[in-house]
Amino acid sequence: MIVALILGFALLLIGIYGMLSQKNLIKIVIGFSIADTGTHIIIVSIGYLRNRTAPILNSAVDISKAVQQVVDPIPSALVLTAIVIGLAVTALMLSFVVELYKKRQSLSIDDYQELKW
Amino acid sequence: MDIMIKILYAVISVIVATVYGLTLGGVVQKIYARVHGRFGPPVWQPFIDIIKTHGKRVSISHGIMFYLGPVFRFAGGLGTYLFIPVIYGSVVFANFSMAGDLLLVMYFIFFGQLGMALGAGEGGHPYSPLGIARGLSQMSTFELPFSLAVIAVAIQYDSLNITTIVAAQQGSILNWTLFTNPFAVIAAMISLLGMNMHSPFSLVLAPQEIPIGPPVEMNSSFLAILQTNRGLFTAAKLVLFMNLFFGGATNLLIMIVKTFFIYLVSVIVGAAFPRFRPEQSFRFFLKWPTIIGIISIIFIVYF
Amino acid sequence: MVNPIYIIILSLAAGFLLSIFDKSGRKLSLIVFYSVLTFNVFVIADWFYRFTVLGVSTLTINTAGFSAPLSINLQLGIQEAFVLLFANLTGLLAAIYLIKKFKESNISSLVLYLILIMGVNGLVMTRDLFNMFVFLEILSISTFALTILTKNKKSLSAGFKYMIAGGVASTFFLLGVVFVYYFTGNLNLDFINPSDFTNYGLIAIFLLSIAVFIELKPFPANGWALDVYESVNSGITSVIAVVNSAAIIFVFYKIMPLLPQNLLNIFGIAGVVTFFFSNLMGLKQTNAKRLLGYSSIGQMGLLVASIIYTIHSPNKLIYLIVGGFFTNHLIAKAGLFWITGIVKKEKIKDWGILKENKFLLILFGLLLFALSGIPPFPGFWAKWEFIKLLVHGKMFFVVGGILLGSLFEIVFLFRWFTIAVKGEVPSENPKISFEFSKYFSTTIFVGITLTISVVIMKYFYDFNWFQFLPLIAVVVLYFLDFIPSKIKGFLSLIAVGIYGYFLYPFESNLQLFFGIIFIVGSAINIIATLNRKNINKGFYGFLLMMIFSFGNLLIAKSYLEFFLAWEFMTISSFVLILRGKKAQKASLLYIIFSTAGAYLMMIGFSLAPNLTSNSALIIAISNINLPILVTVLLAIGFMIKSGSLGVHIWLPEAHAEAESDVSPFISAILLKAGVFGLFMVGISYINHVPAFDMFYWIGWIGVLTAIVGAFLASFQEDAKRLLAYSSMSQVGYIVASIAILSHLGWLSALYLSFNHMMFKSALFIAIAGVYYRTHTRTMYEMGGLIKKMPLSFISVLIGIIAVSGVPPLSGFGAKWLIYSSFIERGWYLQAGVLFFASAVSFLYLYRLIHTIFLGQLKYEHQNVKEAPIWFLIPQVIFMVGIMAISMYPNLIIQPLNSIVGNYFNSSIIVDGYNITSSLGNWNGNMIMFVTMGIFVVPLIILVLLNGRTQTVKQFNIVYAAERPESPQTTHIAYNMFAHYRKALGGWGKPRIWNFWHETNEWAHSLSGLFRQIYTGNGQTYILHIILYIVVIYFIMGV
Amino acid sequence: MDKKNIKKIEKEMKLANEGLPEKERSLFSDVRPTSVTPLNKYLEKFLNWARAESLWFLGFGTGCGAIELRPLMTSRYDVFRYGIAPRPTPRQSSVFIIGGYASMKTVKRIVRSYEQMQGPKFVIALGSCTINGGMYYDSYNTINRIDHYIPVDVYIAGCMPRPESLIAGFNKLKEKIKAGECDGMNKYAENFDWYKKNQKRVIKDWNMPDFNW
Repeated sequence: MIVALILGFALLLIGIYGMLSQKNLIKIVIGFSIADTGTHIIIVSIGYLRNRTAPILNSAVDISKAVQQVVDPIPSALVLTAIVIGLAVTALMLSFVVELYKKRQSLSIDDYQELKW
Repeated sequence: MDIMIKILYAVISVIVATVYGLTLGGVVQKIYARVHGRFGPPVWQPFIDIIKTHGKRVSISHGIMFYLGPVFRFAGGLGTYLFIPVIYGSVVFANFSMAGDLLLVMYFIFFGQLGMALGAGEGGHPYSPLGIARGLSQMSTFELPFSLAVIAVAIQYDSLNITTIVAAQQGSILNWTLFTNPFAVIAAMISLLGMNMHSPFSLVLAPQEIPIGPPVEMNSSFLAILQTNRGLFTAAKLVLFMNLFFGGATNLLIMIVKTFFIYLVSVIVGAAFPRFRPEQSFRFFLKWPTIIGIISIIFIVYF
Repeated sequence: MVNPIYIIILSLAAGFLLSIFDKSGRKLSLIVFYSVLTFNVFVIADWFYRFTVLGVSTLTINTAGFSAPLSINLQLGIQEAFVLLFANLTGLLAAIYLIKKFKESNISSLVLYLILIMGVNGLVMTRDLFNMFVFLEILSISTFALTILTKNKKSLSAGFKYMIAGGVASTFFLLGVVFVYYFTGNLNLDFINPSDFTNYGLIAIFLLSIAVFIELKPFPANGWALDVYESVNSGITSVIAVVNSAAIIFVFYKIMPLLPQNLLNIFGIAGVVTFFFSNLMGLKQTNAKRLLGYSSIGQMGLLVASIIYTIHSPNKLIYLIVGGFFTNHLIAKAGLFWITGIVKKEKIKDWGILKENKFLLILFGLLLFALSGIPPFPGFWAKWEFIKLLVHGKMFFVVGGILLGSLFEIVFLFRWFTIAVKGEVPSENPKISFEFSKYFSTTIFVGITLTISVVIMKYFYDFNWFQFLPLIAVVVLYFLDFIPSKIKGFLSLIAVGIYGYFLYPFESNLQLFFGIIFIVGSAINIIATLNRKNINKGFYGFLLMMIFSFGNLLIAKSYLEFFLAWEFMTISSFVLILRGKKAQKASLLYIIFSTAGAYLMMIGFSLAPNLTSNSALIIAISNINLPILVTVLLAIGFMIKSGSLGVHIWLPEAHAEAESDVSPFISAILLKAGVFGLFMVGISYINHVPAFDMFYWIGWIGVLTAIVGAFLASFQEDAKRLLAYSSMSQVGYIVASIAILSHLGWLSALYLSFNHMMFKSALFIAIAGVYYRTHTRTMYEMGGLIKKMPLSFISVLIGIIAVSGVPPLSGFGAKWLIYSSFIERGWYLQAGVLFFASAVSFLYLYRLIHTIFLGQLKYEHQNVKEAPIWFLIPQVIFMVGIMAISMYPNLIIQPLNSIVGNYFNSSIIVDGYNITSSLGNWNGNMIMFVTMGIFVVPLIILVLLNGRTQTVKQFNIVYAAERPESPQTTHIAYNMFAHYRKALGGWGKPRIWNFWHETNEWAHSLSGLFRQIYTGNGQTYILHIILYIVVIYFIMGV
Repeated sequence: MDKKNIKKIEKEMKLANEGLPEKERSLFSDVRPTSVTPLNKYLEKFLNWARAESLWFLGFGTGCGAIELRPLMTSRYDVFRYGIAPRPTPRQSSVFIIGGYASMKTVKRIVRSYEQMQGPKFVIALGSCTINGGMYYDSYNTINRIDHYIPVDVYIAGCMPRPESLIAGFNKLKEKIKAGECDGMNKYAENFDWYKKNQKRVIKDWNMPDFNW
């Protein structure tokens, strides 16, 4: 669980580092995606409780003792939503990149600086 | 009836002062000539000049303001004189001094200058405004030390009333401002050089530069009035200085003696120095006499 | 009564169904689209009505059949309703504004728009943190997508930057949400206990709040927002700047109870810093939309700061301050963005186009005034109360930051306004295309601002209708604007008369005195304006506004009323000055200096103790012991208005460039408002003399103003500038005399004020007549006009004699009083300097009358006529006035003596016409008669003794035996006192002007320096965000 | 001439001022000079005395003879003692000293200055050149007789006359003035057309009014 938390933070930082260091628009989007994934891992790891099962009420879980047997369901629920949203954002970003490329035939972020000051 | 007597006295007083002033002008011409090693014109020459200029058969005028300019000028001289009590204790020579105090006199000096400047301005001659610009500028600079000296006097006697100031200087000669506050007197006397417009401060008339400045278009009786005023106005200024700094006068003789010597200072300086350029003159007044004037105030306030 | 959840549901449903409707034509989908938006507005308006008027209690909506915290709950209270009403209304109007775009574009735009509105509604109402995240993302994604409604390269790249920045922020928000859950086990705002955030828990709340804060665009982590504002379609920008911002600021408000105090303080400071720097950087901006972006960001910072700093105040005050800033900023900003969309000019310098379209110009002006916090717009009240609050909390740095920032804002906003009114019409596309929808939205918003202004004034303050007479005048005359100018002029004259009648029973004679200067003086000056031809749109409205606010100054009963009248006066005079032909720069200078002064006064009034009596301020203040700081601040404010040395540089510009019949109002009357203010300060001061002798220094400033003004006047070539500097010099005398704080001093100040009103009005009107006939103000281009305009000449002659203080006219009385008072007080050196100033004044006075009226008449003026009768009437009235008080000085001295007698023991003896002080005496009547007598004597001599007098023409002069070449070369006028300037050497340099010029350059350079952090590179922006988070974290110091 | 006549002459006999361009005519006076008769014999005698005792001469050097004017004002000759003084403007001067030969160019200035002097005004012609042209009698550029152009009261012959001669000339002038014989002003006005004709004959570029007030 701690490992997952650390891994999540590491991914988050790597993602941000990628966003800051890469000039290629697509790579920046990838960086964002990595950071997003890192966040998701952090969320999941927070909800995780040792030796428990997934918070799905099926045959594997005794309904009356579900509270003791499953991990905290809320982070899992959150992460599902977050993944969907992250996906949407990433997709939108990529579509922007495509449009930008169509306009200027360049993927370097340095070529899109005309708005400044 | 009272007022008629008052006016009668004033007329006498003005005539005396004018005659005295014009004669003084003649005397000064004589002194100048002697300094140059000449005989010089007769003492009564100014009177003849005035009669002659009045005697011109024709004159030209440039307009109503030109016509009134000399009138303003002479009225300025008359007013300046009439608001000064000339002889301490004399009824005849008290003039209209009860109408105001020292400030009135100082500001009435401007009355004639402003009017003359307007009249000369309407003449349309380029030298007139040149001379006036010089004159006004110089006036503003010599008024500064003079006003400082006057303020020092006002502090000293705690009054702006000329009669009170003269009264305070009666008695011993040591009561004169000349001895009680010499700095004020020095500052004021340097200003007087500017006021009298002798060299080195003869910027306005400056015959060789801007012949002869403001009155260049003045002719015939206009000029005569200006000449008359010169006598009266000189007398008025000298009387004012005498009252403020030299103990005033209790009779006509003392007045004549004192004013003559006051005037002599200007004359001697005038005979000895060449003319300043305008900016030199302005700077001079704003520098040394002003400092002396400030010293005079400090002197009177703190010592 | 519709459950507000249907707003969300309906928006969502309509959003999904729109693409299906669109199959049967865009018309149907548009109808659905707009009806949904309208429905939203009506539902919320209904709720808002219930909350405010009917007093219904806050509504909580549970979803999924459970109550919180088990389910997500929504909450709709008065605050939510207020924000949502705004957001939805703006949404609707922005949609109407965009109708043409929506008709043409892909259906997805409509869908996205509805989703966006849905996101905003949800975001505001939800109480669940994660739900908040979801709505935030919905909002963000739809906004990102909408940015490409204008599909150009700029908006695309801006949208991309926006997206990655927003992405990073939402990542942190998500982390924050999760950690909040981790530490508190709860996600519902109503159930989270702030005390759970200990130690590491703080990280959770920090992440959450910093993410929201980043969305609020703090300086410097806000480059992405600027790019979006600049490039995206104006309609969408307005949505981003207003709807989104409103929602996010409300989110911030919602999570605020969770934040620890030190973090709140940091955010407060950060808000102020943002406000300050955004406005500073706005100085150098030339792009209209980006400028609005800077302003918008700044206002968000201010809004955040206001929320944070008012949190412990009573509700009513919060509503006034936060609500005021909120509505003011959002409405004005949306409206201005829309106008940029209508005008379609990127560069501010091209906005001269606006003057062709008066209606749009009025909308623009109103919105701009609203944004600058000018009464009666909500921003003014909010700022007033906010500053008061901060000052009471002793947060002077915050106050300084806010006011300095506001000043920068005034600079660029009013620069923009002056360009719009006076700038050049650009050669390309010099027409503004008309689109009804766009005008409609903008007009509605302007209407709403005005309504809110009225609501605020009605519900938060109990103002008398009299206080709003200035505004009423503008409105009434706006509707009467079709009437010819002359009739309006007469009506104004009558209005001023009636106003004076109602004003008349004053509580003190000092008020009566200033009432005469303000009202009677104005009324006489109005006569000169009757010369105007045609219709003169807008002139009399603002003129009346100015005159009424003068009057209201007198009877103001509280600091606020006084300040209100002061602001009305400032803004109306600003507009009047701006009407001048080349008044762009002049009016800008004026408004900047006036505003700076007003801000100082604002601080001063905030610090001042409460009034204890219900009399007019000028009376009530005598019982008030003003702290020295207040006295200094107020005095500086008033001295700016009266053009004292150092802060005078607005004065010559404003006087010279204003229309020539407006200048007398500015010089003769407006400057006296500052004098009135100084009297007010003085009245408090003399009753409670503090340890620091402030008035000693004011005295010196006044004296130096007099001398410097006189010198500057002497070196002018422009007649009106000369008179302006002369006014400065004369007011310097007045200020110095007030500073004496003695009976004689105040007597002379009042006497000179009255005198100055008369002679300066007469002089300015005379020059106005000359200008009217010769069409030039440059003096050396005139000359010899005495033959053509004798009456004007006489008027100027009497005027200059009165100015110069030469007996026998009234000016001498002033000089006599002043010198007597100075010597009596013991200010000897000051008296000497004043005497010097008065001698120097002859220079400019002679120059004025000589170069215009004497000397050589020019060829082109051979046929000029006397000034029109309307100019002559007021001159004659003032002449008669001057002559009357010259001849019978006790007409004025007697009443003034009794006025000043209320404050000091009388130090003069008035015996008939003779006035005696402790130093000397002055008998104006006698001087007059003696002067008349001695004037007549030489005149008679001259008439009798002079030979035949031939009046000759102008070229009949001695010219060294030559004839003059041309009038131009014969007229000595240009640079008349060159030798004096030479003599002054280094003292003649315009150091103060240089100082302000340098200050201006420095501010703009700093602006240019700071804004370079916005490199335009998306990565830099992310770096800013990351660094910002880190820095704030360290400052918080967990 | 009585007042009525003067008014009549002034009204009817305006000067044409043809030498001036159209737009400049309004800048110059077009009034014709008239002669002035003294009011009273005794008063006139007194005034003549004053005029004689206060001779202000115009300090214009119109020819080589001007060099002889300077010594007059020095300590050696000191004309001031006779009430004689230089004056820098014609408006205030009563004596015009023609300093020797007068070229065509100078005549124009002489005429202008003379006309600008206020009457009674006197002219002293200095040197032979003013009488008959002297050594320039056949010069294409010099006039021979100054009294064809302005009335002259006293001639001082010589080439050049010494300052002593000048003083003698002044004394002669004084005598004549006191005797009431110097009436150049009226002479000029009465024979105005003749003088003008002569002047215009030699002065080709006549760009001033016909009478310079």
